[in-house]
Amino acid sequence: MAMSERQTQPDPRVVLSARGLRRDFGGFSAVKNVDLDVHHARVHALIGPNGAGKTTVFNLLTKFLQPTSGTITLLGTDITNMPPDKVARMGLVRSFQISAVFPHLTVLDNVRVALQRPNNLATQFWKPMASLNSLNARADELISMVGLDRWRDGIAADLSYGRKRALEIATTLALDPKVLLLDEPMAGMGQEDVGVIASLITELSRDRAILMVEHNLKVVANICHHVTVLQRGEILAEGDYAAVSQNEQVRVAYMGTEEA
Amino acid sequence: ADVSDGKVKIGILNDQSGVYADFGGKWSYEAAKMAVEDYGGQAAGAPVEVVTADHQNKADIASNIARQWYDTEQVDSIMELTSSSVGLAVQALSKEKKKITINTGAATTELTGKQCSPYGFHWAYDTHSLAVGTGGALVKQGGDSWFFLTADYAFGYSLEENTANFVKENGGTVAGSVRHPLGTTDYSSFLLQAQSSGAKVIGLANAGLDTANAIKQASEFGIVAGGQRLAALLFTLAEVHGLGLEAAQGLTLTEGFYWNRDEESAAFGKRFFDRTGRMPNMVHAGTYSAVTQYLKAIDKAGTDDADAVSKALHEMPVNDVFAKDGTVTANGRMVHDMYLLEVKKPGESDVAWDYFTVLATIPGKDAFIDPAKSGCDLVSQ
Amino acid sequence: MIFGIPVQAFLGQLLIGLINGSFYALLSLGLAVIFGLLRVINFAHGAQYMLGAFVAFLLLQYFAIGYWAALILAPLIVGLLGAVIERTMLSRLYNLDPLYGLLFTFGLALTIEGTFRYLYGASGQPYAAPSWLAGGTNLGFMFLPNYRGWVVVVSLLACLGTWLLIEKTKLGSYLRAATENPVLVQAFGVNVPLLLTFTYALGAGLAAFAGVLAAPVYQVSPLMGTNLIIVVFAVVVVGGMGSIMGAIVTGYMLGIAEGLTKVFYPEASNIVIFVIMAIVLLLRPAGLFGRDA
Amino acid sequence: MKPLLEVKGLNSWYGESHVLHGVDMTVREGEMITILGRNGVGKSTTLRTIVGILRERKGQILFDGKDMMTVPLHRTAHAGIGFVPEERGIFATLTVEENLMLPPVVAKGGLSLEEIYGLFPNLAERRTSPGTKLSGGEQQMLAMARILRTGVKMLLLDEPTEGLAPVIVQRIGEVLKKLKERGMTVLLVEQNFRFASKIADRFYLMDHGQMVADFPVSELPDQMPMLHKVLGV
Amino acid sequence: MVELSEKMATNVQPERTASMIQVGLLVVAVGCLAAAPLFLYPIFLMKLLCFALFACAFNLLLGYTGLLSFGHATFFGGAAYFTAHAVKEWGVTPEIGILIGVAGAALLGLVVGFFAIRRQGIYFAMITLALGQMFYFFCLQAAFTHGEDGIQSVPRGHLFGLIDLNRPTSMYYFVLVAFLIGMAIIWRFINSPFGMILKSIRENEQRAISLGYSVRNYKLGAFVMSAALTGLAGGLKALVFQFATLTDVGWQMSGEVILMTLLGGIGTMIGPIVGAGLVVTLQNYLATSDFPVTIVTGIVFMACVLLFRRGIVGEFYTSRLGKKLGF
Ligand SMILES: Nc1ncnc2c1ncn2[C@@H]1O[C@H](COP(=O)(O)OP(=O)(O)OP(=O)(O)O)[C@@H](O)[C@H]1O
Ligand SMILES: Nc1ncnc2c1ncn2[C@@H]1O[C@H](COP(=O)(O)OP(=O)(O)OP(=O)(O)O)[C@@H](O)[C@H]1O
Ligand SMILES: [Mg+2]
Ligand SMILES: [Mg+2]
Repeated sequence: MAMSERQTQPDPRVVLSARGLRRDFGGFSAVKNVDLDVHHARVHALIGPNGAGKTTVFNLLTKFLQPTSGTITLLGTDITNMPPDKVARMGLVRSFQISAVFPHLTVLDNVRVALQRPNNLATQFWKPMASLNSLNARADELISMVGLDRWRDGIAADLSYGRKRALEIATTLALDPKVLLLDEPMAGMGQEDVGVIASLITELSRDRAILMVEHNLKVVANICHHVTVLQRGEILAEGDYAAVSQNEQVRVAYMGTEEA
Repeated sequence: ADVSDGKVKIGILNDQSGVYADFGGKWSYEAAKMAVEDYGGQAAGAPVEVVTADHQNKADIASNIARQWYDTEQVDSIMELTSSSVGLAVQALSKEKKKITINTGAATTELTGKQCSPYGFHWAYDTHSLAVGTGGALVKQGGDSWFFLTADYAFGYSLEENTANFVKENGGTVAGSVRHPLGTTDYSSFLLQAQSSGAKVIGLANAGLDTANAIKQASEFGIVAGGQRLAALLFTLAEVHGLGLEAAQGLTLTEGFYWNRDEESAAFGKRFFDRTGRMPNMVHAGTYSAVTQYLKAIDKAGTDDADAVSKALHEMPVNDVFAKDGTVTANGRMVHDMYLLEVKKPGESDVAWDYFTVLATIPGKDAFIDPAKSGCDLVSQ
Repeated sequence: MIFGIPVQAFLGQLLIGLINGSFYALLSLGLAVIFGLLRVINFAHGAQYMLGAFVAFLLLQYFAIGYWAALILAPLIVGLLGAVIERTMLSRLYNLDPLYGLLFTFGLALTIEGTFRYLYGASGQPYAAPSWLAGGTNLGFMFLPNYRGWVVVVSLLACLGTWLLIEKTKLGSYLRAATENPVLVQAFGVNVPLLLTFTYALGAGLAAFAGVLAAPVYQVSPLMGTNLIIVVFAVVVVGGMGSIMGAIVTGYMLGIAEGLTKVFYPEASNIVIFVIMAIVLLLRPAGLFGRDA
Repeated sequence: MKPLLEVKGLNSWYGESHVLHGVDMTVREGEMITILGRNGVGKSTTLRTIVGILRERKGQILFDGKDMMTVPLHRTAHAGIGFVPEERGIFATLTVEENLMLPPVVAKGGLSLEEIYGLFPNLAERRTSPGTKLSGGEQQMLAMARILRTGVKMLLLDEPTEGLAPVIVQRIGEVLKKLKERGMTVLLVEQNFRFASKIADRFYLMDHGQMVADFPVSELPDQMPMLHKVLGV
Repeated sequence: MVELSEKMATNVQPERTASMIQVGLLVVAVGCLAAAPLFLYPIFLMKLLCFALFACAFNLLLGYTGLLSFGHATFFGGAAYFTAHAVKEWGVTPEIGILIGVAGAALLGLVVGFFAIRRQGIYFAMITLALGQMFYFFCLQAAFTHGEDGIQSVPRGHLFGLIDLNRPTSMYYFVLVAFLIGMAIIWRFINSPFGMILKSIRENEQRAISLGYSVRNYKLGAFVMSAALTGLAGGLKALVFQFATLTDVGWQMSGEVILMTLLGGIGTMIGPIVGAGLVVTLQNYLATSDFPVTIVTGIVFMACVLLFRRGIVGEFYTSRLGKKLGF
């Protein structure tokens, strides 16, 4: 992989960072004291056993959940108290662990909806629908990027699970986010699609920061520059994959005897 | 002039499926038909027909039907018109269309006040006459301190205000009042307040189900048994029947008619009962009277032309089972006697539907607003 | 003196509020059961309450069956009717948007109420309290009709029983699970359609039970449910839709709140619930006892 | 060993869309079968149709000699079929333990609560929290665990390892092996080919709503080229 | 939301690519409306147009945003009161009166919407219902509404101070034009970029948020728009009948508009018009027949939900003839 070559580049700047992040549910702390720095042009993996708090961290970073304490900074702005849609407009966009598409819209419309806002075509209630056709070129580009050309005019609900995930990624990309959070983007995908998405992610990481949760260690090993391991809401280990996978604690808590 | 279209057509327009379905309802239609039959089915040589419609308590439906009746079905006059908004709307429309309306169902004095019409008549009762009856007459019977339970809207206020005025005029006092929202189901809070006021009479300035519930609960809390008296300001035989004597006993109210008052009324009641299975209240009897008088007026005028009939109606005295020597004033008000009634105890009533004892008769001239003070601009002319 | 009224009167009003709360609690309980488990807003709840009272009246009128038997029979009859309706009609709507359930029961309510209005008029029918609950007891601070005392006790028992049934039994957990994913629960080997029928019947029966309890207090009229149902909806929303406990507690609480308003600012007594609702929704969108959506 | 589940010419539809086009398969008692196939070929649909959740179906399903086509959905579990759906189906309003206790026990031989908590310590820890407040992986464990209690003869598992940490995947593999030792029959749908190859006795390969190949684990090396072609592994 | 959204998906699509046949039908329909007073009773027609507009405005919310408001009578009746009051007491010209009604309704929409859009689905329905009740009680007690008497004898006045609306035909064409404007606004609104976002919010709210849409503002926008158009209908009605009464703000009125929409077809452009026509005709017919109105209404409601959920127009669209015509 091109990893070593990338790592020699000058230290990329931090675009998203969290300090002392904590979230309690009743008496239970799902996330405790997490510090995280996500860098531009790098793929950062967040791994850990089930229930470690990865999705919760995502929810906190995107402000779908309000942290109990801690601060979050995005592109130099403190977003700790911002509503989620505003965070998204600042360029931090996520995908969901359970796939999230607009089920009864076509694939094309799904992507166009995502394109509408960045192209200032969302609030015009006086313009005709045809005005959205100006988005088609970009939408088609995104659709073929995730290999859904054949289903362009089909209804999203009829797609198989894996293809819904692909569609979700396409809509996420439509926003051209500066920071992309992907929650298990390959879960439920066939092997062939995993490869496609993996190289897509690598491609995308050239000009944006990516933070992803993934259980497929092969993918993590291949495309991620940096790995943070979470356990019981706390950071257990950090570093590149090689280092982390050697960590005994990580092996016991997460990887088991399996090798990537 | 002759009878238009060779036929006299009377429309009975009222609520037959909503909250006022018992108050007038389809029984008013029966009353109207009965009047036509009794009159011989003809007026000014033309056959008389009665049609009816259920306005479902909506002024727009009422107005729609009224227009249709006038424009395409040759209806000459509309009567009954229960509920204020409907009554006012149809009266206004009829004024424009030059057609007669005789209102026997609605209570508002506006009909013969600011919104009066040369073609509009108000026949059976109004809020003022109820207030005079119950408020004024009851004080004379010793009920001289009052507490009001008032429905919190214009109708309630005007009942309360009118009644309180007569109470004071006759030397009584008002100990207090409490306003309850329309459609309240539980009155116990209010009744407790009324009870602790120590007033001799608790006036119920509300209507329909509200009054019924208040009365029922008053009996539950032993209010009448405790020596206080209940006075319902708008309540008729039909509602007393629904409440039952057990709960309603001792209640005082005012109506423009009671079937078991004298032999003539009893005979009329009996005939009505045979047709409908119930005894008439003032709305039913009033409708009977209104139809009869309308036909007499046509006979007198020799035409069904509204101007002529209206003139006749204004001139002729009313003498029938409903009213004795009734007169119609310039604002369209039919002035007749009203009766202060008390509900009997369960043991006292042996005949079915024999619910009331007549406590007093309120002469028409006292019962209704002096036309000069009504605010109707037809009066000064 | 409390807030300018004598302590005695205050206590009296508090007690009255509690009594009214009993009806709210019973009704909103049934509504919450049906909503919680079937995801149907049962607009016909008011009509079923009215039916309960009417069945009691009819039983007395035509079969000389008195209050005590009616207290058992009327809920059974109405429950059975509910079961039939659920089986033949409502059950077809489960896979659809819950709004259709609301619309269907709305139509059902109109039909039931319309029929009774047509048959029995609008002004209602008399129904007396059973003789050994007639009269009242002087509590010192107020005269409490015995019948009202009975209402409080019996409604508390009914609420508690229903709550236990749903939260603490296996049947209850089937019911709750079936709400979320009926197909899966069925695949686990539970006869879900039967369960749902039972639930609707239970809810309708509870409404009818409240109706019989109400018959000696309120006028037995086809309209008696219409006026109440919207308030009860508000109670359920405040309590947190679907929360059984929420419905019960809020029912009693709002009864009291309303009772006190009747003393201090009577004009607002029927709006107070909606005002409380608005405030609650602002502060706690899921309702007082609701789980976050 | 005698066949436990026999499926012949199974067709099924979602409304107008015809998804299964004549599926034939046989599962013998005590076998562990894996269905492989790309996204959207109808693997989940096959399981749903067998269980009877999808009722627009034609063909033949014999389970334990019994014709399942006419059995109502709520009787399939009693016949001995347990199902873990792809979307897990954890009940939000029930606690973890209530979720576990929910499916009625249909026969003896299921795991006890202690055994289950032994296998999945996460669940023991969160036993009183509401079902959907669990993490994705925890939900997957719960979904499996809850069927193990009921004592069904055969398990239908739809992608049980999806979204699970490697340790857990291993543990689930071990659990499945243990179950097999106890004589449980398992029909598994898996994308995780490596996982499947470690535990399955036999594979079915699915494409376009049909079974296109069927081979025991021993033939796996020989079949690799064909698998590559169909699965794009 | 399943069934509801499905319908949208099938019904909305074609409107974007209106065929020649549809344009033809539209022209014929407008022509018929223009000629209608020659054959039918103008006041009846006007009432029908008012309710049709009301139902369409309501459907804008239910059919295209997935929000079932059970309190739309607030905006309908509220606007009727505002217009009636402005015209009668302040003596403004009818078009100003209508605008005041619309503005008032929009304002009410803003307030009700602010509370209601915090929740979805049935919760939303319940909250709008409760707030509608509050408004009802307000109207019952407020002095300017004249309680149960209503505001009566509202003058129709002269449009722009010129055209005498007391002539039925002028009034009719005034209502017709207002109706067509209202419909055009609704059509444009639905088939606009904004409408697309509404659709996506209805489909998956969380996802819409994550794409950066401030869902609340969009919903509130749709709510206010629907309220304002409902206000247009209400204001017109007050002028047509020359009164404004309590029935227009009662919850039964909210129920009626739902019935109209459901009967005609949720989420279709002309369904609510057909539904309104049927309900208004039915009410008129039942008024003089022996059938009890409430029972019939109730049964129609149940039958609709059970048997033809798509509504008359919806069923037609999916029927063979409908498909042939390109719907
Ligand atoms: N809303 C909530 N209320 C209570 N507990 C919660 C809530 N959301 C998550 N949790 C708990 O917090 C812990 C972390 O959950 P989270 O979903 O973040 O895990 P995860 O790391 O994403 O796991 P997985 O890999 O299985 O998806 C879990 O134990 C879960 O039960
Ligand atoms: N509820 C449904 N309605 C309509 N079509 C469906 C539905 N569920 C699945 N399909 C379609 O049926 C086909 C088979 O779907 P199925 O879920 O069985 O695939 P799968 O093999 O399990 O795929 P995956 O690995 O993605 O889960 C797909 O084309 C899918 O789009
Ligand atoms: Mg997760
Ligand atoms: Mg699948």
